[in-house]
Amino acid sequence: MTESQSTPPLPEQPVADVNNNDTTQMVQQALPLAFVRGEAVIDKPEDLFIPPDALEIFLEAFEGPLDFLLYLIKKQKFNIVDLPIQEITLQYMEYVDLMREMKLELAAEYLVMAAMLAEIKSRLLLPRNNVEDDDEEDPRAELIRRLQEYEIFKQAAADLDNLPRIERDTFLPHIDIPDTVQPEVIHPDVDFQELVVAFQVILKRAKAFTHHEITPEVLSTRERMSQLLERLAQTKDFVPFQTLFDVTEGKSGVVVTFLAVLELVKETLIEVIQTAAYGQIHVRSKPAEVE
Amino acid sequence: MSTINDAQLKQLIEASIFSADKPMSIDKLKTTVLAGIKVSNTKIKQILIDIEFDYSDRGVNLIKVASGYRFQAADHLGEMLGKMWQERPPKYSRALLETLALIAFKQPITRGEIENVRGVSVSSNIMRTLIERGWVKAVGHKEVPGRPSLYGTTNEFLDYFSLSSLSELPELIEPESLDLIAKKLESEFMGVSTQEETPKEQQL
Amino acid sequence: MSTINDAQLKQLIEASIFSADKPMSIDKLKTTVLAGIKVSNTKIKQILIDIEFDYSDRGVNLIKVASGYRFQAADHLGEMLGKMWQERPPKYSRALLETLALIAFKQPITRGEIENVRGVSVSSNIMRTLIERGWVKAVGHKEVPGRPSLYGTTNEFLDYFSLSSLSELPELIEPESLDLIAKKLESEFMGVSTQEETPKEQQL
Repeated sequence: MTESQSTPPLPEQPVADVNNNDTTQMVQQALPLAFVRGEAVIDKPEDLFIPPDALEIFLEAFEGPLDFLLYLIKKQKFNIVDLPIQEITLQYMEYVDLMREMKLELAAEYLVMAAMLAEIKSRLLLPRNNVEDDDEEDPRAELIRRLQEYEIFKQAAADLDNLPRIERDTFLPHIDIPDTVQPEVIHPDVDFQELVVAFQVILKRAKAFTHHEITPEVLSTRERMSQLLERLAQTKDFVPFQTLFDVTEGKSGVVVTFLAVLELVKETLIEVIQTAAYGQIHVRSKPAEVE
Repeated sequence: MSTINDAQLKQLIEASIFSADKPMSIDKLKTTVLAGIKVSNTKIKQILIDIEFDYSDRGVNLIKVASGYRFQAADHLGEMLGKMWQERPPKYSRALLETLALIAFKQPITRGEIENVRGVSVSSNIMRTLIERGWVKAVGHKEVPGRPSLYGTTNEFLDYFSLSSLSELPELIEPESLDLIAKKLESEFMGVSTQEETPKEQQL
Repeated sequence: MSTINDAQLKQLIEASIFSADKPMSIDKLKTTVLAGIKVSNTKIKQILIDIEFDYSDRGVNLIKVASGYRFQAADHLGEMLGKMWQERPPKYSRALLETLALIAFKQPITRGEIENVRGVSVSSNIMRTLIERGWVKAVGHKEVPGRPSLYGTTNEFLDYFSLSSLSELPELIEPESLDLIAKKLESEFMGVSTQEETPKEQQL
């Protein structure tokens, strides 16, 4: 069989005959038309010879050698299952040769495919091994499997492109948010250790700090001082002294309250009165000075 | 000019106001979605009134602003809807943490006292942040000129740090026992032996 | 927990779906606008069904996509609404769409596996675009030399195409059963009757 003949393309020829056994002729007829027109996106007058750039543009219309082979197969109406390797290889090689002539940079994938086709072809041409060999398989099988798989995903991509999608077919509503809507504030987290460290820093820095003996008892007292002040602030009236104590806190709790009262008295934050000796003691927060 | 039935026209106007990223004027409607559709301004206005009515009791309302019509979340949902967006203020400053530490450990304390200890003024911002956070509150006034507020920590503060009381601070606990201190203070203030005292007997 | 009447609840859910810039899931509703409101999932679902019904014949419809509920302009208005924008929507190259289709249908899949099917290398640009758009993400590594990343699609991918799950993607074509082809080829090539073939011999 002749591999190929480099005859100039015949642009005036119509689409190749499927049943044409003269593959060389078919390639020559099909190529120019196919390259410029066909299913490819190029919009060029039908009777034009391939302009220098067209091949490049044509090449860009394909997603690689598998895509291109699929195109050749469909263009020639070959049945993929009975893929005539001989013919398709010739067409492919013509195409690759043309790209070379045009000095286009050939993508490596196209050359790999060319090599694969040549290999398949050579294996098909070899005398068939009559010995039953389990490992022997049609060398076209792998190519066909790949072509089929590629075709599936080529179609899936086209289907995906046809799905309604945001920005093109699906429009989402935008609404105004009234000023009354205030975002929820997420407060920063504070680790208690940070507070302790901050306090230690203060203590170190303030050398003249007088109350630097920090003990849990003092803390309890000062905390109780806040609690007492707050409680007394709820009323202008005197409250009975004993109501400030909660016996359920036990002895230590009562002592803390007691110390807090003393401290508050010392700081003149509360007033303590006792109308008679051993009489009821009353406490109130110190009233604001009246003008 | 193509025609379109009233129901479709209403859907189209409604959808275009919703889809537009700016308010839609009647003019804008006519030059875009309604281009090539024969419809009078009066008709468009009537449809807008219809839509406004349809949405009057919904979660979004049609409102008219200067440059056209717009859908807006219903006003009264304001506060609840705010939870859709979250704002994260920056981490607290060292100044704030020191102020908080002082209030926690030296309460009740005035702002002036905090400033004395820290040696720098305490910004109103810090006090406001602490109060808004619910960790600090004014618990009274100090009876000195100006009657400055005395600040203390709140129960929320304790809850946040999982403390049942400020005395639970392990780092600051000194080995002196409560009884010992109580004894010392009692004898100091009361001048009595503490051995047999009961709290009741300690009354002034 | 505060309470709220049914009408308010419906308005609130409706407004929050409209206000959100992403689809709203029931979980998201519960952690944002409905936080602190006592309401069951069943109740929320019932309200969503009600809202869906209310809007079924309007210009915008409530639909469910992969990551939750969202409103969108009624499908049949799409073409007319397209006239509102001068800008052409983005077009995606075949290379990108084929890569995306492979990831969607054969996930998890490595870049090398994509290249095997497509017969060409996949540009880093395409992978970056898909990842930046949030449609694709690395979901793990294949335990083969080099530990290449395995890619899968995201909910955002499904949202973009208004799908609620991968099962809603258009079905893959089946040009011809590969087994069938294999059998046929073998019988032709080997001159063996297909009847006697064992499964082993049919492997390609």
